[in-house]
Amino acid sequence: MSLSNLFDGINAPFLAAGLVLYISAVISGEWYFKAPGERVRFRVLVAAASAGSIGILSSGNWLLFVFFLEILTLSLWSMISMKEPRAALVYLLSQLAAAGLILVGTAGVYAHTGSLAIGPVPEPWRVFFMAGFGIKAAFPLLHFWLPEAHGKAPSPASALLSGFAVKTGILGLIRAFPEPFAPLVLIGTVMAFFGAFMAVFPRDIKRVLAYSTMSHLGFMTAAVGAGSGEIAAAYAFSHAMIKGNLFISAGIVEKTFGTRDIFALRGSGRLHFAAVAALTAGAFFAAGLPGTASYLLKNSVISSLGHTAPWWQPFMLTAAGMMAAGYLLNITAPLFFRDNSKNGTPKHEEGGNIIFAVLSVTILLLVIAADSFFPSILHAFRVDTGFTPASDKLEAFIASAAAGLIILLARLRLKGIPEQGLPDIKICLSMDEGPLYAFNRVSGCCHPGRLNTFVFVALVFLVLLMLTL
Amino acid sequence: MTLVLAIVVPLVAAFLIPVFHLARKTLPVSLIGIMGLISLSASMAAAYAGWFSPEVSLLGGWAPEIGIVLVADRLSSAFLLITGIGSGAALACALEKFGGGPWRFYAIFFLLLGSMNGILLTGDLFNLFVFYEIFSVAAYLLVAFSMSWQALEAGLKYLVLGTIGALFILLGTAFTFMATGILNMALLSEALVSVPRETLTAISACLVLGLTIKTGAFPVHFWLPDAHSSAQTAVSALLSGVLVKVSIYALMRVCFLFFLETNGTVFLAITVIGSLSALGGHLMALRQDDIKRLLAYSTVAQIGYILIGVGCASAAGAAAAVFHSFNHMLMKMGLFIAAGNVSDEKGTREICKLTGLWKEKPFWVLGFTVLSAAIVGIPPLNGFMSKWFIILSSAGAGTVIPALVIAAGTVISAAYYLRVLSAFVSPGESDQEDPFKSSPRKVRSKIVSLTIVGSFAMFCLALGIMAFSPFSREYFSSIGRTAVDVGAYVGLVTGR
Amino acid sequence: MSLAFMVFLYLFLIATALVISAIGDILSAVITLSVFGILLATAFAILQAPDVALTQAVINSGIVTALFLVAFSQTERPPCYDKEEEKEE
Amino acid sequence: MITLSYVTSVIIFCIGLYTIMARRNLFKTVLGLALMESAILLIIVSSGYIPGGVPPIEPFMGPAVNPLPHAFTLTAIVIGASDIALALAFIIKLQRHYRSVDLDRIRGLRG
Repeated sequence: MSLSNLFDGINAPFLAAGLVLYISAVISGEWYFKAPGERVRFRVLVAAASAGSIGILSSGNWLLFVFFLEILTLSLWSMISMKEPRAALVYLLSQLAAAGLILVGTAGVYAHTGSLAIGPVPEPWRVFFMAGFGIKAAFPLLHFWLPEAHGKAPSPASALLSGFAVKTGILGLIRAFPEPFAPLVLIGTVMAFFGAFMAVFPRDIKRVLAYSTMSHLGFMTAAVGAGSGEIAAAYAFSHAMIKGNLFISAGIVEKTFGTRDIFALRGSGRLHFAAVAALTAGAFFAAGLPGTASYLLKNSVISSLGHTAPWWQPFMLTAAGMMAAGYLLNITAPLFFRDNSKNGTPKHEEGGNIIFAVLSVTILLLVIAADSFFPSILHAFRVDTGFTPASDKLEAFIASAAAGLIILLARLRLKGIPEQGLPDIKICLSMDEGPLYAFNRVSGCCHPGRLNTFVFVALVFLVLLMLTL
Repeated sequence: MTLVLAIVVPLVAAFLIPVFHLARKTLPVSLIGIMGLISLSASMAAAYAGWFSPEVSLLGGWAPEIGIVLVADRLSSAFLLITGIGSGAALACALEKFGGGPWRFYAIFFLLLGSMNGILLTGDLFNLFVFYEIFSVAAYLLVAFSMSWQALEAGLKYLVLGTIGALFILLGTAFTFMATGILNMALLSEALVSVPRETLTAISACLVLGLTIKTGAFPVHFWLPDAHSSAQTAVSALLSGVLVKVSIYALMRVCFLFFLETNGTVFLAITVIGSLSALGGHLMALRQDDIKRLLAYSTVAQIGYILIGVGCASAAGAAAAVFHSFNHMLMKMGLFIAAGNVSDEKGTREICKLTGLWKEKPFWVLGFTVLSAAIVGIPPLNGFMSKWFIILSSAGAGTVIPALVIAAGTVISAAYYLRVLSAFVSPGESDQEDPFKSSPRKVRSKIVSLTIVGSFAMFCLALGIMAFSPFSREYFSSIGRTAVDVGAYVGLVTGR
Repeated sequence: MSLAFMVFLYLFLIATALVISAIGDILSAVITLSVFGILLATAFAILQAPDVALTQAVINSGIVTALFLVAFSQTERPPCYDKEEEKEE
Repeated sequence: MITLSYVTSVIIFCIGLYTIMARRNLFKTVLGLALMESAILLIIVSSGYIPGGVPPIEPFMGPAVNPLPHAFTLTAIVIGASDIALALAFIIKLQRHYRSVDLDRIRGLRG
């Protein structure tokens, strides 16, 4: 563990992102939490989380990496459980599983090479790192925890989760797979599209943002798989800024109007412009319109795939990028252009106007600054974006059209879908229904309390021992 | 001489207590405390002697081929330390809870202490069996000591299964003796090399089965949750923290000495047992409603971790197993003492009824939290480090599945310990009383138990940080090297 | 000692063991255990272990059987007597 | 003759094990334990047997059989008796609670 590790080309974007995010989380936490006890707890937890983050970035071996990852996990778990203990439990268990997998992989690497140093992972142990960091970075099917945790955490904690905690998975992937690695490209492509698709449906703003995070993580994973870790790191920085803003401003909206349901929020922009402005601005930058950093980076990711990639991979990534504009429009447009008079005006908190205005403008300025200076920041990180649209114009056009079509179709169907969006795979995890419950019923028979059975088991055990030894 | 004293002093104490009882009906607490201190310092002296200069004492001056040998090397010393600390803590808790009243309890306790030291120090296979039987009888009696029907049933089941285990150990000893004609473990480790394959199979199957039953690993674990959950608090802590470790020592000693060079499959079997045990223990703990039973199943799982370490058949694995044994002693004793005390005061052991404790007794809950975080394997604590060492040695031995089982176990154990903790911190139930609930007893403030829990929690934190320093890691790995170095042990005993 | 006698002895041992295992009445089983112990002691004596045979005869056939009988008599009492006993406790 | 002893003791051991597994009466369980223990004693004693040897008691009148098995058979007998005594004590106490010595009814602890 040495501080010199902090400032290499990969870590610097993460460090910068962490710095901004932790400061803004502390500031917004002061405003978000009303009870003094909660405020103190949040401050302490942010301190612990930032200590863990610094540790992650500066650690030179995998063991310390996992060690600090778990400290970060624990403090975030505690933050989430301030609001939703159940979602926090799912988060904690999934992250512990991830850490355990990475630990096993690390042990394997140590047995293989005799060193714990962070670096490329030899062949047989890659799967553990992929699974472990896959849970952290929410690979498809391993993402079960993400919508829950991001959607239900307090907003400052969501910002940290989406802005930094999931990025540690990307950081680990960059470190473990510095060379091009085709499966990651495949996973990243699927993930980007899947996340974007799932983000179209929910009415809960934070849930949309959660799936959007998954989609962006897909872009980063694809970049890692293509072997260009610098682009992934730069993407992570940009995305951390934008998501930090979006989640915090979603928190402002929630606090102001008492709801996150986009149906109930219709027309709220007219009532309270300052509260909604930050969200809209963030959405504008996240949508990846030409001229923003997101646009630049998405294209860099697509071009980094190179010409060897099968045709559908850039196609799907382009579509996912286009769909980002669609789902963000889904959650921002109704704020201004719809009238909600028939549902009555949403709850409107008086007296906080100035704070909201200052906060939102500050965040807005921060994002604009980050975005407009982005090319020079990239230069400072020694990243060569090498912007050359890899996919030809026709393919990009078809992809955009397909994305638009999907969004349109989804919009038409939106009314029939529950507030939380399409059903996800988290049912597998719940105790009340699902495999765990079934197992619970079966394991009840494992200890019958009958002495004869015990002796019989011992005898069977003896026979098995005799046969194997 | 120190080695003999470590066995004889507790036995003398066990004999003296009934004698004192004849003079006075209630023994003074200080008397038993002093006896305990003397006995523990005798075993610590043996541990000290064995750690810095491995020591052998030939009883009665007979040569090792004929007579009984007591040996103390670093492995024995480490386990002497574990049992010393653990039984000291249990004795303190028992003295605080019972006072000097139940003299039988203390007599059995000292008998147990003496026989444990005997198991840890003996170098003779049959002598091991004899001490093991004294130890087991004392353990059955301690389990059944409260004479409640749960305790009696658990004691009887423990007795029957334990006796079957002991019979298999005896059978293994008999086979060994028939095959080689010697009982000294050091000489046996040389003689068993030339024993035919089939005989060796029978010997190893009998010994492994017997010792596994005594250890309480998964397929034959049935007595363990019953006994650990039915006994009184101090006894549960003693059972889980100390007695299990003694069985693990016996398993380690026998397997490393006899089968390291002759029958490597034994270690594969131990790894399989350990993995099963870890998985089964955790999964069974997940569905428990009784807090002590949950902790008992958690012990089954932790035994699995230790056995995975033993099954690596390497110095690193043995060191990790010893380190985890030590950590588990600290963690599980603290957890049992904390859980026993809060459930005694609440008058119930059901987890869902143990609510509102964070308001009533924050220190107990805090201690429980730290210790359960340690046993789950949360980073700055010792559980994480010992788990990491076991995973590392398991991967080093070329098997990944045990390591994955440990990783899965972390997740499951986090789930069930969090359930307990969330019950503790949730607001207490309203004033309406459950008519079937036994009335909460008025209990004296348990300052000694609380101190023990607190210091164990501190110890967990300190060990977790210490494990990073190469200096302390060197100490631990020296235990492992001693455990697998059969040649040095043989040389020590025979004087060659 | 002739082999035939040994075979006879061992067959008888197995037979008593089977009786102990199979018989429904506990009292008969306990008494058979005593017989089994004596037979085993005889076998020990023939196997040139007179010291073991003595101990076996005294402990296994004598004390253990007596213990069994005591335990059996304790558990087979009329229920009214049992209730009184419990009140005392 | 030694082979004969071994075969006998294996059979008795199996009968004891079967008794423990198949019988529901607790007394039968303890009787099974006693049988198993006796079988092991028989194995140990016959392992020390030398055809034509004499008991290991002075003065020796020929080749003495190995005294070590006898020493530890004696110990094992005493240990087994103590185990059985303890088990019987538990049974008496348990019978007061359950009013039965039937193993199918004595299963309050399970799960």
